[in-house]
Amino acid sequence: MRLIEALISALMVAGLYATMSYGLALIYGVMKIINLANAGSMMLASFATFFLWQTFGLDPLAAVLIVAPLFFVVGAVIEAFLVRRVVNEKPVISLLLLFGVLLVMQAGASFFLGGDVRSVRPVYIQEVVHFGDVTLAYNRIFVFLAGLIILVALELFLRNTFLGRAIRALAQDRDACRLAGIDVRRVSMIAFGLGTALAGAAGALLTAVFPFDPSNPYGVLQLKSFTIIVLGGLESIPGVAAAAFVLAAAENLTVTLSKPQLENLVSFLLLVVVLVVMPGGLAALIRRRRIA
Amino acid sequence: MTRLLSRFSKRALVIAQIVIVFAIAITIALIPTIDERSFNLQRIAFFVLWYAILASSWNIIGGYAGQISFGHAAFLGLGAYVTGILWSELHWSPLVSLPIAGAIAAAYGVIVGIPTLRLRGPYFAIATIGVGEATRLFFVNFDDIFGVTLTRGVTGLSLSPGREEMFDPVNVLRLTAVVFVVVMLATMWIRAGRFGLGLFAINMDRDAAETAGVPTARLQVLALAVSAFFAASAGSLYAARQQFLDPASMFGFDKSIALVLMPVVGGIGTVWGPVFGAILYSTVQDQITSIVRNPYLPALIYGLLLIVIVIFEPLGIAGLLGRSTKYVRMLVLPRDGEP
Amino acid sequence: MTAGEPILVGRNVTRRFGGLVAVNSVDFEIAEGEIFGLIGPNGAGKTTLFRLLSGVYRPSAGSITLRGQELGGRSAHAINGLGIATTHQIVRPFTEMPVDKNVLVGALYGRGKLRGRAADAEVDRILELTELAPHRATLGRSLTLARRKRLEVARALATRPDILLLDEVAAGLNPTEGARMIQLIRKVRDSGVTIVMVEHVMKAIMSLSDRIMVMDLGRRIALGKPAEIANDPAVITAYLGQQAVAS
Amino acid sequence: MRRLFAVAVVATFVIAACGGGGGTGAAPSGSGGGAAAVKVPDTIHLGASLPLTGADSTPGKFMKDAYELYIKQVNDAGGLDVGGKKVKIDLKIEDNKSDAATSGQLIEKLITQDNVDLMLGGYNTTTVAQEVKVVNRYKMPYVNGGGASSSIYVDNTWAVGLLASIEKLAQTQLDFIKTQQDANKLPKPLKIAVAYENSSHGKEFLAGIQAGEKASPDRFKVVFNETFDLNGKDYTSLLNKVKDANADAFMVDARVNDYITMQTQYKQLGMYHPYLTYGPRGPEKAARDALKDSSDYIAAATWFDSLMPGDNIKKWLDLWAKTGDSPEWYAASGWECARILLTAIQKAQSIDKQKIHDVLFATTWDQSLFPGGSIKFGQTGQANNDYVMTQNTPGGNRILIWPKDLATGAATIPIPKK
Repeated sequence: MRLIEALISALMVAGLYATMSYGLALIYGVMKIINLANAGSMMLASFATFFLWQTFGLDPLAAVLIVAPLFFVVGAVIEAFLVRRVVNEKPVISLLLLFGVLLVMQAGASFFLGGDVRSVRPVYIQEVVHFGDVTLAYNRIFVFLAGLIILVALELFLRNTFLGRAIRALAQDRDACRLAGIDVRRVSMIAFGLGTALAGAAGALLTAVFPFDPSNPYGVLQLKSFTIIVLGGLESIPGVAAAAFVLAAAENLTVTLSKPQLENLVSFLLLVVVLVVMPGGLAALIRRRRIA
Repeated sequence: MTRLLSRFSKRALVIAQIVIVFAIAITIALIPTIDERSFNLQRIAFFVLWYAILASSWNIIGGYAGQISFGHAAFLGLGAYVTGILWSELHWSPLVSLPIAGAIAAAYGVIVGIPTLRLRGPYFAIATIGVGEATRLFFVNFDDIFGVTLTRGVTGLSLSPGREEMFDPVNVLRLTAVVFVVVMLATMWIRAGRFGLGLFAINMDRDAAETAGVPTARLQVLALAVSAFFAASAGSLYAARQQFLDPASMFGFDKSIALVLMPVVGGIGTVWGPVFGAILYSTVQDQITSIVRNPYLPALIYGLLLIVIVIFEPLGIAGLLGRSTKYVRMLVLPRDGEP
Repeated sequence: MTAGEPILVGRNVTRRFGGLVAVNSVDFEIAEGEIFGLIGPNGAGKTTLFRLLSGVYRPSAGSITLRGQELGGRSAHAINGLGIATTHQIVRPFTEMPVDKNVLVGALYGRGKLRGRAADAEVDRILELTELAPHRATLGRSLTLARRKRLEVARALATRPDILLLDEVAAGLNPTEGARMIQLIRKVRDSGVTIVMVEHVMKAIMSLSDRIMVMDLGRRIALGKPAEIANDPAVITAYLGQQAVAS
Repeated sequence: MRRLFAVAVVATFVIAACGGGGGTGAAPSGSGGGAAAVKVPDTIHLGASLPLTGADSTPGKFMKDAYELYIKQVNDAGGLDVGGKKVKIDLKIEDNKSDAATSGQLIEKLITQDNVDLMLGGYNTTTVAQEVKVVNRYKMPYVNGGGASSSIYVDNTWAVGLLASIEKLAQTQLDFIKTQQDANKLPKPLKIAVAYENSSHGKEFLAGIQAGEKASPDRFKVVFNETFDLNGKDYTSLLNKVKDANADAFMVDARVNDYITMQTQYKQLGMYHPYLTYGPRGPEKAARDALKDSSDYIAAATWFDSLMPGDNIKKWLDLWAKTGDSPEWYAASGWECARILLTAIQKAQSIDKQKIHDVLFATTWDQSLFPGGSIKFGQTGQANNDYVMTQNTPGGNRILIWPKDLATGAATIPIPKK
């Protein structure tokens, strides 16, 4: 019985894990850049949501609709003024640049807002619902549903809109797009903006479930999202969602079956193993099996 | 004619660098003898040398081979804990356990390096974050996993020095000066030699290096092992001086960040870059809180500095100095494959 | 040129990528000291065969042996250790390194296992041979295309190979540079190195090669002296299509 | 080139030898030490390293306010009379961001660069343990009210600590439970599930409970014990295991933030235990505001509580009310540290480190806010005062439930099942 409980609670947190990873997958797909500043955008979004909740009593789930567009602009600005200058340098250069942006975001938040722990307590924080003897809190269910809605919206956007198809084309072959007359700079900016907006959405959703401060839990969550995008491969958004569930399930099973303190140790080891064993992720593994 | 001149000036360059290294080490080693009460100067001098050792060791894999490691605190912490445990369990002096700690860390570098160094650029960097954090959590839970009481987990390992000479901070400072000289000579020797040239070739184009006969996998793993050895020696020195280790501090991600910042801000891939970065970092880290109350200012400064450097001057402080006179440039910005 | 002993032998060499058969059981024997040309229309499998020779790919079937020793599945530097050096179709100099250091990498890590003065002497010799001596201090990234191509050859030569694989080394060069490259290749061959070259520049391959192998759709359709190849109907069809032969 | 490096390496070991030779410099003994009788300066400089940011920022801020309030009170009254003259007190506080290694370096900087005369303590076991190492090396008297684990005071001579050990905290709670068992409000034997933070604090909490179990196996039976990471975010899986253990009592040792997260998820999972405690955590205002009624009936054992009787406590509460902060135990602990250190200076009539050290260990510090009204530092430097226990009551209040003579109301045990 305990296993079902663990898997259900994994499903709930997978919504959050997936949302924070879509942005990374999108940005890496299009610009072949690992956006280390993703954790910083999530953190700033959490603080923005906290501000909206504290002053206007706005519920975090509603705040997503304000925070996400705001961070689209933040992402676009970062791409236009910083990332664009180093995009054709060695990938390590852009990694260091975005690492600098992350440091500025974290230190800036602590410098101006102070480093202590905050938590948003939505009105339904204590409400629970029972399925048999599995109890589920409302806030976790809402975060999961929000994650699902974002998954569907993102998939529709990428499939059915011009911009979405341009982004997917750019992911396949940047030069071919340039030849086909796509304004690569504009689409890159939009892709980076969209990726940061997704990180913002995840940051807002996170406040409904966990307490936070400028460095916790964003560093750990960022590492988990690396595992997810590598595991899920970069081509398919549903692949990322599936990988998010796999990671959440692995963590919960570790805690249930063995010692709780080993949860993060397992996810970090998983990161290294996944990177080394299948650099292309599940999708590449499947493709490779078809070729050989 | 030019080749003769270049050979002569090259030799002079090498001698100049060696003399500078010894000058720094000897002056610092003699501080306690000159003024016994100069505890503050000794404290500052230790941390400058200590950070320089760490930054130079990171530079071997991050600067020369171009494989950026975000988890180098794993080797620093490993070195500290090996020295700490060998002292508290077997009463081996840090002087004895320093090379052992280095060897263990080098072995750990090989075990970790073989799978991860196959990865390219950003993927290697991410894998090292995973390795760094996994090592920290491994040491936090070490006692529980193996059912022993060696590291004492989050509480921290406290070393009672007793009458061991090597725990006297003055001796630690001198040992640090010696290790600093060894590390600087080693990095210069590597950079000027066959090993360094191979690493630079890998840094520039791994596939082209491979076809030119360079065993890229073996060289990278060796570079990581050497880098791990020196980083661990810094860990041993820290254990000898502070006599208290806790996983959060020794393996913390902020330490790994510092290890990336110093060489990049100082001048990645150059011999003196990491030293410049270490001097800047240790002074900002130590003195800034006396000027500005807010403790997050250093991190803010480093973040901004990193952005500015990556965009405007990829060779950091060394690059800036290099723009001055020709001789400074020769000293500070040697060509690849020269000290 | 008396044909020496066969040094590089291919027995029904095949390579598949999923369903596509890029190289379809090709046989060949390359003699020591020979210049062996490899030509064919685009998509004929020349590049794949070249990569099989340089060890980048492992044959799906058949075998390639160097003096009887199987080549398959070694790392590139191990292949270099056996005595096969290659240049890249798209030039890949070490951009931030000066020319002499680029060549020094080959000298230090090549089969010669040269050190110190001996390595420097070898570098000087090769720089003279490839007419790069005046540019020894220039960084890789600031060389002209022709000089970069010669740097590729120089770096490969520095590893003291028995066989030098040249991948379209004359491509993109103007006539004078092309002529100097042909002269260089001849000098290299005269120094005792077997040459295998893939080339589209007909003037280069026709004037240099002792023998030429022509491939089309992954198969070997002709092998012989340049003169024989030029009149071989199968070759003309492959290049110019059916109708030309009839008229 | 090779020869050059060989020569250089040989030279390295030469400097090591000559450097090493003169190595037996006198062990650093701080700027005071065995010098002639130390003259009394116009201003006495104190130093402290506190977690003003990071995980322990709340207790850090309270301690800073307590130190500064006491010192301000002394300075306003004209300062300390030491050696026949009135001396002002100055306190320099560094922020260690809740990091032990940083704190160790800041303490050393306060001693060697800022030349502080005496030292006030930090907060959290690991940080205090690191600070104690440094102050012992520099022979610097150090009074702390933030580290309770007995492991801090191993090989210690120069540091003293107000907080009794965590084993005693667990022991106090078990003594209270015995009275509830005798009044058959709790079953005998009591099945206990223990969740403890991954620190020495947590391990000693478990050790105290297990010692109690061994002492009276008929009364206590630990049916489940597991540790969890600090700054945890999701305890649902751990709590599900606790649910499986179906114990009568759930005893946790955690920091304030983890207590808030775990108790929220405890209620979300609809869990219930007749006896529930989070060790020293429970009545903190920040937690009560966040958890509201879901923190009712939680029992806690702390080193101090504002409900305790005593006129010096009343006086302190009035003074403390001016800061606008709630009277948490770490505020009282900070105040006591400053009071004891400054009174020691007055008693010793000097800032000579050895004299201050002797006074600190010799004196019984009465008029104390802590239970029993007085503090005596043991041979290792750690005090051994009793704990008081409180229980949260609905409406955000709480009552004192232990020791019996201080109780301000009857404990509601077992906790009502809502």
